[in-house]
Order: sequence, then structure tokens, then C-alpha cells
Amino acid sequence: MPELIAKSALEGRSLTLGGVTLAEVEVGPITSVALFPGGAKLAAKGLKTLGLAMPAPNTFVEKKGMRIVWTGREQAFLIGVAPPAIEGVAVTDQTDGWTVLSLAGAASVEVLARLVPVDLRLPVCPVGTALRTQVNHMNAVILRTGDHAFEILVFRSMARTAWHELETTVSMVAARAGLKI
Amino acid sequence: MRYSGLRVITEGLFGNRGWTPAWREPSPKAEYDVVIIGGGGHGLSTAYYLAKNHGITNVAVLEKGYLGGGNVGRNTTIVRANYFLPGNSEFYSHSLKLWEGLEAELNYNVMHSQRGLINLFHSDGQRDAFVRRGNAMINQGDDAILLDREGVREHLPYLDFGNTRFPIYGGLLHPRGGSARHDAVAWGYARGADRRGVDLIQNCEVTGIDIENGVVKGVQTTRGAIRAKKVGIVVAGRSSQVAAMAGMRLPIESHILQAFVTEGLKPVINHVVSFGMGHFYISQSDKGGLVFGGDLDFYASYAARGNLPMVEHVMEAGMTLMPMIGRAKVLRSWGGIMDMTPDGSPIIDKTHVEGLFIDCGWNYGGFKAVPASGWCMAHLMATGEPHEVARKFRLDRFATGHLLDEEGTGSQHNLH
Amino acid sequence: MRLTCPLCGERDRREFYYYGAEDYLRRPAEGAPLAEWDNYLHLRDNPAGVTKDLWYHEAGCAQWLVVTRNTVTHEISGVELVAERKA
Amino acid sequence: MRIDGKGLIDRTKPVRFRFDGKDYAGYKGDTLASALLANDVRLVGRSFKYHRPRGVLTAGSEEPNALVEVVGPTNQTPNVRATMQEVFEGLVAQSQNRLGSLRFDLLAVNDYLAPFLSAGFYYKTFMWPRVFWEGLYEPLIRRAAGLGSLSGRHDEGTYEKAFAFCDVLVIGSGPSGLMAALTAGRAGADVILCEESHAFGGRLLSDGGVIGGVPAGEWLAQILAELEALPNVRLMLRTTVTGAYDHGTYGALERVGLHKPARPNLPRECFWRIVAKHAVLAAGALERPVAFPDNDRPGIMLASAVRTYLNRYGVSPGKRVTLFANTDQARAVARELMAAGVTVAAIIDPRPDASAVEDCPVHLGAEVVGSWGRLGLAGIQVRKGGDVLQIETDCLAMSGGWNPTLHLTCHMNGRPRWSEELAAFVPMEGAVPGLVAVGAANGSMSTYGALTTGHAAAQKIVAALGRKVQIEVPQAEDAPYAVRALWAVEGKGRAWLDFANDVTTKDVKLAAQEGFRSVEHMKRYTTQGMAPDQGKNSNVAALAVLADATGRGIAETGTTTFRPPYTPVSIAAMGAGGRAEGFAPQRFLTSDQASRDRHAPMIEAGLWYRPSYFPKPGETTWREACDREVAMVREAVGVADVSTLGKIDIQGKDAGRFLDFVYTNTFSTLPVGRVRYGLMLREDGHVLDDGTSARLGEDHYLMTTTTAAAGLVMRHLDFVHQAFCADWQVRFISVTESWAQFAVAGPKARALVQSFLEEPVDLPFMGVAPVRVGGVEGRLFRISFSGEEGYELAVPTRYGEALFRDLVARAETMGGGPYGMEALNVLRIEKGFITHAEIHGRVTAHDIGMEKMVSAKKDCIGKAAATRPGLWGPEREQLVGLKAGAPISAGAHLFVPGTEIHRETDQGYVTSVCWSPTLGAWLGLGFLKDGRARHGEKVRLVDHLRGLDVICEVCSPVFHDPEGEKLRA
Repeated sequence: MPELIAKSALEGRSLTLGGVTLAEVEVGPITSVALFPGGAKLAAKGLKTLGLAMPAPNTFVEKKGMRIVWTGREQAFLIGVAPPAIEGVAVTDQTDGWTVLSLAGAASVEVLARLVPVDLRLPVCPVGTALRTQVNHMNAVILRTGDHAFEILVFRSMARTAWHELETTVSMVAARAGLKI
Repeated sequence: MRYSGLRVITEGLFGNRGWTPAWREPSPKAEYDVVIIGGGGHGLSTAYYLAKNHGITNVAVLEKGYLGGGNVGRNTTIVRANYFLPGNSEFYSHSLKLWEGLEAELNYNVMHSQRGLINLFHSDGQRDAFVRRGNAMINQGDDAILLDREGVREHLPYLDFGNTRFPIYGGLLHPRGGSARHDAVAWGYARGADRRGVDLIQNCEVTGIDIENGVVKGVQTTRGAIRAKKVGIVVAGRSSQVAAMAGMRLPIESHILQAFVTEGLKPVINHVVSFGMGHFYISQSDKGGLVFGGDLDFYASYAARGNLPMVEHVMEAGMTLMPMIGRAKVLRSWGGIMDMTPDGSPIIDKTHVEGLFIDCGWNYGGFKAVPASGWCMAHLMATGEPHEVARKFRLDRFATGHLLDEEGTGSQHNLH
Repeated sequence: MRLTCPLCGERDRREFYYYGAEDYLRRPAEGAPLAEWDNYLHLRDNPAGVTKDLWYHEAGCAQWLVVTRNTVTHEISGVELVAERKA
Repeated sequence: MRIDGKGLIDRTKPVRFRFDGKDYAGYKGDTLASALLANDVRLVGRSFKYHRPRGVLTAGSEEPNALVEVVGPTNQTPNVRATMQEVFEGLVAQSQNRLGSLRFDLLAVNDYLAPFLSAGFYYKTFMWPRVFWEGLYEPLIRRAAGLGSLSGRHDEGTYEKAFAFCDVLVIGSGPSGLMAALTAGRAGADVILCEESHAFGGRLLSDGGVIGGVPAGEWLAQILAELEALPNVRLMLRTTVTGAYDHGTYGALERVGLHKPARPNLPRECFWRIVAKHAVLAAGALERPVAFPDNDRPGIMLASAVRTYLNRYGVSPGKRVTLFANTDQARAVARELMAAGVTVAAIIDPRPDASAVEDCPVHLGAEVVGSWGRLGLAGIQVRKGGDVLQIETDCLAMSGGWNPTLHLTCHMNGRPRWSEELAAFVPMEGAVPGLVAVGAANGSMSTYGALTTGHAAAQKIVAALGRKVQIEVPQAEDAPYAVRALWAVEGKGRAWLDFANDVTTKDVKLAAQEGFRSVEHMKRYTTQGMAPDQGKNSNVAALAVLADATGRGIAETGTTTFRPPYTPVSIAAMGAGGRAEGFAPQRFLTSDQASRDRHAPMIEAGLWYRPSYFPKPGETTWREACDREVAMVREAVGVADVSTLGKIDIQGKDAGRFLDFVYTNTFSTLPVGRVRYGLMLREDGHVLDDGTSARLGEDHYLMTTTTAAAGLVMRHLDFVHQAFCADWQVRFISVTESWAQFAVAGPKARALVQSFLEEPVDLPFMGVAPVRVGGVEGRLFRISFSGEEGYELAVPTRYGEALFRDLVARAETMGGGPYGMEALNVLRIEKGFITHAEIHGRVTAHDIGMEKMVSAKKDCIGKAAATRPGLWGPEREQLVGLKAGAPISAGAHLFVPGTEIHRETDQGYVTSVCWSPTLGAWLGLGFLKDGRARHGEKVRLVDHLRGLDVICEVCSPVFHDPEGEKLRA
């Protein structure tokens, strides 16, 4: 039996247009950590071994290439690191369930504002914000990684649709920019 | 006054000065044999058939606003008999037959136009479900034709057959389905009832129902108390409030259904078309506006107005199915308040109060039911027995499990 | 229409799924008579005014919410997590 | 005609365009209307019902007459307001709603039939003979009605939607809007300023004047420069706020590319969803026409429109203009025309006490009572005292006062308030929470009034936002607005109220005469207010005429309401993104490309695309491929991608207890390493879904749902958990996307699977075990949906494609291969396994013969409601198998042979059918009344639609291997 070959949904596709770069990125393991009732203390102990803690709602914390992202009530995604031994929680591998897209560039907010029904103004949505929301009709987790940079997690099976919608939007925003000149 | 083409010409020649009011504006009497609460389509047709079929003319219709101001005046005017569950089939079949003679019956042109309804399907499974429905329609004595993709193309060449998200497999054509002019139905029944002696009382809101020892005695209104031997509650959209006056809690939740009309356009859509994957249906009115709608806004509401997510969803469905309508502009949107029941079917029944009857729960299918609903409600109120085509519309069927769930979505009010 | 999810904050209505009145939270005990189930599943106060109903933040945190809401004005006066509701 | 030295158009940029086949010249900054008027084109359209010649009435989006078709390279847009369409090089437009040419419209005959076409005439006729309605009358009416035409071709244009958020949305950029935006902007609030037109300034662009001691234009430029420089202010031009929705949400339409030739990827329009904490309605007011006989000829315009054409576009719509107005303000246009060298033939003012001092003849206490001119105005009749004067004029500017543009305040059911002083409706405060009307939109008609109210409203908002700003309101014109209501002028002939729908004062009076006295009845009976201008030009006057006819006051008569959108919005804009595959996400399997490589037709299944069958060379029909694939599974081995099934990972000490609660049967007793079939009910007792759940560890289960119900089940589990047992030790999460899972079925399935495992595993039927496959941790389940010995092998999704290709390749060496949905369906029917074709939402466990799966030992969701009497007993239709020697069909109904075929004799229906190559017969699953007691009976299957009438044998739904020996082999 030969080794199975791994393939990402978009095979690392990327695109730059109108000052925005859209790319599929590899973020390493994604693990769901969900607290059982009364499990908070034990979980905190387990996460502490990584120097992390359960994040506050709507935020993510990045440390040494690891991220812990709030994804729901008493639930977080640990990204970029194998999960430590941890008690008081349900641990579920989510690595293969998501495709991660990076969107960066001056017009990135304008692009997302066409697909995401959430206020993305910086004071409301600062760097470090994690949103559970939708990209058009798809559920998504959106991380604001910079003033003009986002990472977007979508279900892997919908990656092509997500790409298509983002690409179309990027091209429309670029065409508008051309109009102003 | 009898209406006719000749009359239109003679009146036209003399400055249209001879037309008389379509109905009187009587003051309420102290007592009636029957009081119908609600001057919408169903209330007016109930009054009409009480007089016409049962000779009961000492009847008042109490309307809190203006006649036909409820859902009969804010719907997408589709008339069809394409149900498949026994209980619904025979009722809507009966209603369609009444529609087919309505102009002559009422001496009023309600513009009933049987231009054909096509329900599109987009998978083998949907096709089989529609075949089951079509066969039930034929078993009932109505009409249905199965169209394959090419058959649909012949009727509806403008659909997107190439590049759509949900490919068109075919359609179920209901040739006798169609549309009508909604206001005219209310006005036609109102005029007909008035001519038979029914008092149509507008701006008269019922504020209480008088009940003594379990027997109805009359109603309290903003224009005074009115005694009645029998009272019918026919107030879809406000059923829960009026029924509560008689101590009833109904299996109803009120929801908004939005509808839309575009600016007038030259004829481009000649059928009623229904999209099987996107809760989108459309027809074109005789004035040229595209009249279309989709699903409920889904949250309980009495606001008679909707919100953007459903607006956009409906427009997106239109764009995926028939992108040729893209440049038509929506002129007006509005919302009706729907009595949603836990199985999507209506209620025409007695209540726990003697002499008090209720006709409600039309979900969003009430318009086409106007003739038969009035017919059956009048029968029930006159004879005390349910009409044979409406005998399954029981108030207690949710408690007993004798459900009429065409959608198969279960006891969640907003899913039907 | 905007709903304020106690966890995610103010969000557009399109992120939510609507179920029905909060009656659905009061599930009859095992062995309750069928009339109670009829009450639970079907019969509703359906007020034209303030009501409490159930929404699900489907595109968000997947929490069920009890929303206090006016069915005539659509004004929202409270949102609570079903999982953490006070009895 | 063009007036030198006037207007804000760019005379250095001439633009050529075409109207009705003729080329014209205009300038950048012109609208189609201004450019046509500059070219002395007055006739631009035909009216809706009578096909009367019509010209431009207004200079804005409320235009009822000048509706044209704009023809693009690939498509055309009907009902475009010439008053809003900017001209650009190469613009092609044409008139609409005519039979023949615009000048010789054959349907103009309707005008001569007008006495017979009064309000509601169609309700009274066309009834006999009945067949003539659909055959003759209605088609004629339909052809004559309508306005512009759609091409019938797909709209391939680009459209977009977007969201925006702000503290303050300012709607309109006239003096009040600018002042509001400036105040809030300087205070640091996030401001969005929307302007419908193609330039900011509102009436300042038309009326000029002096603000803060400088010409209005200069002031405007200063303010705009400051607003543009503020990073917290977003200026949105060509953007109409079209609707007010709940909780501060507004819809707005931006015309992005309609003023340019089409460019790739450039949206034509963008539909905005703007969420604003506060909103300022600064939309100004709309001038009202006066209903006098024959007031609809081309050349008769609103006075404010004449002023706009003169000052903004440098065009005089006439060479010899007259003015008919009842306010002092309206006189300005006459003075400005004269100053520009245009002859003003007369001012007709119905007020006897108004000033007569002008540089032209003034007729006080006079009214226009008629007009003449075939395709355009040639003159008017003026009644003054007892005399009727004839005045030659080619343009009559009329004004009946102003209506505040309060439409948005009505979008949440708020009714406006009648103001006697203004003879107009004004907004009801608070009708839209968070929205405040200022300036003319709130009845402050002077420029200074606009500036101060705009400023005051913004100051309140700024304070509410916790900010502060000091700003001085500049001085400006502050003349009192004196109006005396003038709705209609009595006289011989028809006086139009609703130009767009051809509703005259006579129609409204007739409605009242016939008992349609409620304003809603009048509107619906006459169709007044239902045309493209939504009654903007006619509602108030029509109401006044109705009030008069019914002897009531206007306030008492009430008003109809305005509903969204404020101006019509294209379906394409609000439906942007929905076109083609954009309507719903597409979900792709990891095996997708491999299936397409094998030419498998892909079919849509619950957003996924799945292979229907895998054709081999020489196979000409799907049936051939399907039969082969079925035989392949039954005789060798088949591989199918089943990753679409919902997978939910459930963990915790109470996981088993939780499953016991949501399934009818018991899972807490399931041994680790085993799988069990589970049945899930809705709380109303009907089947919700079915599937298998595996116990992976002591506190760890994996639930499988059907493809279609995966989302539904997740929502259901979340509800049950959060509502009824939030304190239990259980958490779950979807892992549908995490695993690629492949069914391997057939007598050689074990051999195929084992050849992939790094260490062999001996799994019992309904067992599960972790395995290693190709260097990867996977899971192996021994379950079957085919009736053969079956396995499902799961690996992390990224390895899915590789594993599928390898499995298929190796299967082929064993006489097997891939199988698609068609074969999968046949295999499951042969085995009597149900899908959502059977569990379609109306069936109970009892109906499908699984009532024994409802455990008596515990409560579960749906158990109680399933005991309702209507859901039990022989009257219910029960799942049966059907066997036939001839083709049968799903959707057919079942009857007792020899009985009549109608609803009352209907015994049931068929849900699934197949040709079974295994049994050499047609098989069906269906529901039959008391069916379980009727095995062995014959039933007649009737499918009217497909012309089938077949006798079938009723049998058990399990046709193949009823003892399950193959499964357990």
C-alpha cells in the first residue's frame, strides 16, 4: 500500500488583483476544544502548558505561531499546534474540515464588506477579532489578523464556492477602483 | 344594478353619472341571525353563501377597517387546485370549480385567468413527489400534466436551462391553475352579499364576544353591542386575538409573507411559475407588473412588513431561475399576516362555545380558497354540520394526530 | 433586522434561524397527558405585542436564544442564551 | 433650447447619444431629459392607458412620463427615467409603450374611448361569453397594458451587494443634509451621506441663492471639500436610500456603472445594506402638479423642474414660458428665465392677493382651465373672473405647492400627519426609530430652515453618541412659505392626477360615487398611486379630490401608506450574486475530479455533487451502467464515496444518555467498537432522520445522519442539548467535513479493504475499529447500505482523493469498480432500506414498521406525540414492497384491482422504484393502507401522468437476502 497523498481543497491557489491578495494558506492542525460543564479549571491547566487560555468571545490570541480562536460558547479552536493532553474538555480534530483563505491588502475590508454581514470597521472589529459569521451563504470563521488582513475559515467542501465568490468580488472592487481614476 | 358591456357603453355616453354604489353603508342593527366577524374575502364569501345557498340574509359582516383590507387585498393572486392529501384535494377542487363560474355568479369580472401553473422540479426525488401530487390531482378529477425539461422549455423558454445552480428536470403543469384580480374578488362578494340583504359594516371593530352558559349571544363592537344567534370568526391574520375573546388558544402563529410587484412591462411571463428549490413563484398581472414572492420572513409578526434577508433571497432565486427579469424594477413590496398552523392546512369548525364558529389558519393559501371557504363555512353555520369537502379541517386534529401536512415539515408553524 | 447575540454581539437577522414561541422550552414530563403535548407543540398565545421566542444563531455561535420581542413593532427588549436561561 | 452661460454641465465634454433612432448631442453632466429638452424634443413617451403623448414632467426620480428603454449592447433596460439617466457617449435610448412610432401611436385610439374606460370599467364587462376572457379580452388588455419591454434574454450584467455601517446615515445632500453631515462629521462620528442624483447639493444646484454671504455654489464646494477630507465621512453619490427596515437597517441602491458604457466586472448597480445608529432624512420635498383639464401635454412641467433645467443644465424647456403657481417661491423661475433671455408670456396665480409686480404679465385670481397642442403644448386657456383668456405658450411651469419627501418614515407602518399650514403631510416623529426628518422633508421649506434643522438634528445625535461639536449655522434665505391649497381646477375635460396610470379627477369622483370611499378603496379601484412613481406626484391631490367628493376633510380621509422601495429597484441588484451557481454554495467531494475523469454525470444532492453512474465504453443508457454496477456489487466489489453523510462527533460521560434521548432506541448499552442503527423522531412523533452511530470509546460516539438532514439534525441536537440538558456532560461537533468516507461493498469487499490496511482487522458485522491506511490514521466501519458485506473506510479529508483513486483502481483488478447514486439506489431498494423518499416527514415509526425500535424503557424526543390516535391503526399507510413484471413508477398511486380510480378508493402510493437486475423484476417501495397485513395481495398501480397501469404484488420491503446472511458473512 503506497502512502496516501494529501491534497488541499484549492491546492494552494492564490491571486493578486487591485491591491488585494487572496490565497489558500496552510495553518497546521485545527483542534476543537469544548468545555464540559465544570471543566474550565482542568482545561485551563491543560492549555497553560502551551501558554494559552480559553479566549474571550469574538477574539483570538496568537502566541509563537499558535492560535487559540473563540468559536462558540465554551469552545475554541486551537490552531497551528498539536493539542496537549487536556482534561475537562471534548477534543475533536477539525484540521481537515476547513479551508483557510488569507485576504490581505488595502481593499480587503471593501471586499469582505460585500460578502460578510458584520461591521468590520477597525474600532469595532480590531486586530485579534474572531467572528463566527457567514461569507455570503456559507458559514465561516473570520480572523482579523491585521488592519488590512484577514484569514477566513470555510468548510472544505465549499472552498471552491468561497474562492469563486471572493474572486468575483475582488474583481468588481478592482473595476470600481478603475472607475475613479 | 347589473353590470354588462352594454351598461359600460351607455353609462360612458352619459358621463358615467348613473353608476350607483357597489354596496350600501348601513348602520348596525341591534340583532342579527348571524354575525360574521371579518370583512375579508372569506368573511364576505361566507356571508354571500349564507344568503345565497341557505337563505339566511339577516346577516352582518363586521369589518374593523375597510372591506377586503386584509390578505385578500395583499397576496399574489394565485388560484390552483394542486393539493394531494385527501382532505385538502376535494376542498381546493371544489374551490376551483366555484372560481370557474365566479364572474357569472357575481356579475363581477374578477379576471380569473386560467393560464396554467407550472411547478418546476430539480431532482428525481422532487419529480417523484410531484408525480404523486399530479396523480392525486387527477384522481380527484382535476388536471395535471408532467413536463420533461423540453416540455418546460416549450412553455418557459426564458428560464436558465444552462447555467443554473439547480438544473431544471421538468415541471408539473396544472392547466386550470392561474390567477385572478384579488380586490375584485372581495368587492364582487361584497356587492353580491349586499344585494342579498347582508349588512356590510365597515370601521366596526369587535372588542368582545358575549357568551352566556357556553352559548354565544353576540358581540361588543366599537359601534355598540350587537346580538346574534350565531357568530363566525373569519379574521385570518388576527385569529388568535379574536378567538382569545372567547377564551380560546389556537394552534396558530402569525407570520409575515412578503410579496413584490414590478413596474409594468409588456407581456413576458404568461404562466404562474413556481421554483422548486428557492421558494420563488411569479406571474404577470394584466397591468403588466411581475407579481412574485417567496417564503415567510419566518419570525412571528403582526407588522405587515418584512425585512431584507428574505427580500434578497427571493430576488436571488429569481435571478438563478429566470435571469431575464433582472432589469425589471421592484415597484412595491408588502407583507401580509399569515395564520400559520402546525400542519399548513386550515380550520373550519365549531368551537367549544355553542353558536360560535371559526374559519382560520389559511397559512399562505387563503386566496384561492375564498369561494370554497365561504361555501363550507356558510354550510357549517347554517346546518351545524361540516360540509363534506371540509370535514377534515378540524380544530382538534393536532391533538388527535389527524394531520394534513402537505409539506411534511411537522409541527413547526413557520415551516409550511 | 438586527439581533444581539449575548455572545457574538449585534448581528443581522440573516445569521439566525427562527423556531417559534418559547413554549417549546417547557417540554411536558414523561407520561404527561396528550392534551399537554397539544399545548406544548401546537397551541400558542400568539400575542400582538411582546412575546418570547426562540432563535438559533445558526451562522454564528450555534446557540439557541430566547428573544423578548414585540411582534407589532419588532422592538427587541432582551436576548438570553437558552443554555444559561433563568428558569 | 440650450441657454448660454448657464448650468453645471461640462461644455468642454460634448456627448453624442441616440433617441428613437436619431442622433443628438448633449454634454457631460446632462441627463437624457435635459439633453432632449436642449434639443427641443418634448414628446418622449406615451401614457399607460390612453396612450396620450407625454413629455418630461419633473427633473428627478419621481418622473411619471419620461420613461424610456435604454438599449445596451447585449440587453435593454425598460422604464428608465430619462430624468435620471445621465448621457454618455454612445447611449442609445428609445421610447416605449407605443404601437407604431411615438408620434403615430395606434393605441392612441384608446383616448377616444376614454368615456368607456373609466375607473374600474373592467370589473363590469368582458364577462360574456366566458371563454372570451382568456381567449380574447385578456390577451388584448395584456398587450395594451404594461410599459417598457424586457428582452426575454438573460441579464448578463454585473451586479453587487454590500454592507456598510455607520453612526449617522444622512439621506440627501441639500442644505439640510450637508449641514447634518458636516455637524456629525466634524464631531468625529462615522457618517455616510447618500445623494440620489449625480451631484451633491440637492436644490442648491437648481435654486442657487446665497449662504453665509457667498453664492450657494461656493458654499457647497467648501462644504464638500471639507467632507471629502474627513476620513470618517463617506460620500455616496448616485445612491438612493430605498427602504427603512428594522433596527437601523436601510436599503440603498447605488447606480455604479449606468452612466458609462459597460465595462468588464464593473457593477451596473450595487444594493447596499446600511446599518446606522442614527439616520437623518434630508430628502427635501417634491413639488405637486395641479390637476386642470388637459394638464398632461408635453411642455407642461413642474416649475421646480423648469428651474432645474435652466440653472443646473442650462436648458430652457420652452421659448415662451408661462407659470401657474400658488406660492411666492415659484415666481423665482419666471424671473430667472427672463434674466436668461427667455420670454415669459404670463404668470397665472390663483391667489387674488399675491403680488402682481413682475417683469411679465401677471394674472391674479386666475386658473389654467385647459391647454391645446397635438403632440406638445401650444397654448393654454386661463380663466380669470368670468373670462377665459387664450395664451400661446410652449412650456407651462406649474406648482401646486410641495410635499415633504417623507416616504421612508412610512416604511414601518407609520402614518404621516396632515399639516393644514403646509397643506401637506409631514412625517410622524419616531415612526422609524432612529430616523429624524429635517429640512423640507420635515416641512422646513426655507434654506435657512433646512440648515438649522439639519444642524439641530445632528447636534442631538452627536450628543447621543457622546461627542461634541461647535458649529455655526450660516445665514441664508428664510422667506416664509405661504401656500394656499390648489389641488384641482374645475373645467371641461379630463384633469390628470396620476399621470403614470392615467387617473383623472373624474375617476376618483366616480370611485366615491360607487362607494369606494375609503382611501384604500379609491386607490385600488382607480389604480391611483400604483404606477412607477408610486403616487409621488398624485397621492395628496387624489386624496384631496376624494375628501372633497365624500364631504370629509383630508385628515379624516387618511392616506394610503408608502411601502419600500422609495424608487423602484432592479431585481438584479437586490438579487446580486444569485445568478447561476451563485444561488447556493456548491459542495464538492474529494472524489469529484476522479468521478468526472471517468465521465460520471454529476447530480446535485443536498448542495453536494455526486456521481450518478460511471459509464463504460459501449454503454448507451444510464440503465446499462447502473445494472452493471449493481451486478458488480452483488458479485464482486464496488466503491462509492459516502462522505456526504452527516457525521457528528459526540463526547462526554453523558454522551450515551444523550443519544438515548434523541434516538428512539438505546445507545448507552452499545459496546465500544460497535455500531447501531438509530431512528430519530421529531418531537411531533414523525421520523426526522435515521442513520448509524458508532461507539468509538467509553465516552465517545460518532453519529451519522443522512446527507439531506445533516444541518437539520445538528440544529435539533443543539436545541435538545441547550434546552433540556445543558448541564449534562456532553459536547458534540460536526466532523462531516473532516473525513472522507468510502463504502466498499460486495463479496470481495473484505479482500479489498484488508489489502489496504497496514494491520488486518477482523470486524464483526456492525463493528468499528481504528485502522492505518497508507500511512494515515483512519476508521473502518462494517456497515452496509447495499445488503452485501460492506465496509466504510474513512480517512482525513485531505487523503480522500488519493484513497478513492487507489480503492477504485484496485477494485477494478478484482472485477469491481466505482458505483454511483443510481446503483446505490437500486441496491438499497432491493434490500428495503429507506431514504427520505420514504421518511418524507409524514411517516411514523409505526408506518415504516419500526415501532419496536421505540424503547419502552425510556423517554425520547417524539415518543409521546407519536401515540396520538391518528398516528396509529389500519387507516395508516404502511411501508410495503411491491413487485411487478412491467415498469412501475414512483409517484404512482395504489388501488384495489377492480375498483374505480378516484380519490376515495386511493389505497396508497409508491415512493421508490427500480429495475432489479438481481431479482429480474421491477421493485418498488411504497405506502399502502394497512399494508403489513396485506403481503401477498395484488394491487393496481396507476400513474396517470406517465400512462402506467400495472398489477403488482404486495410483499415485504426487503427483497434481497431477507435473512441478512450476506451482511453477516
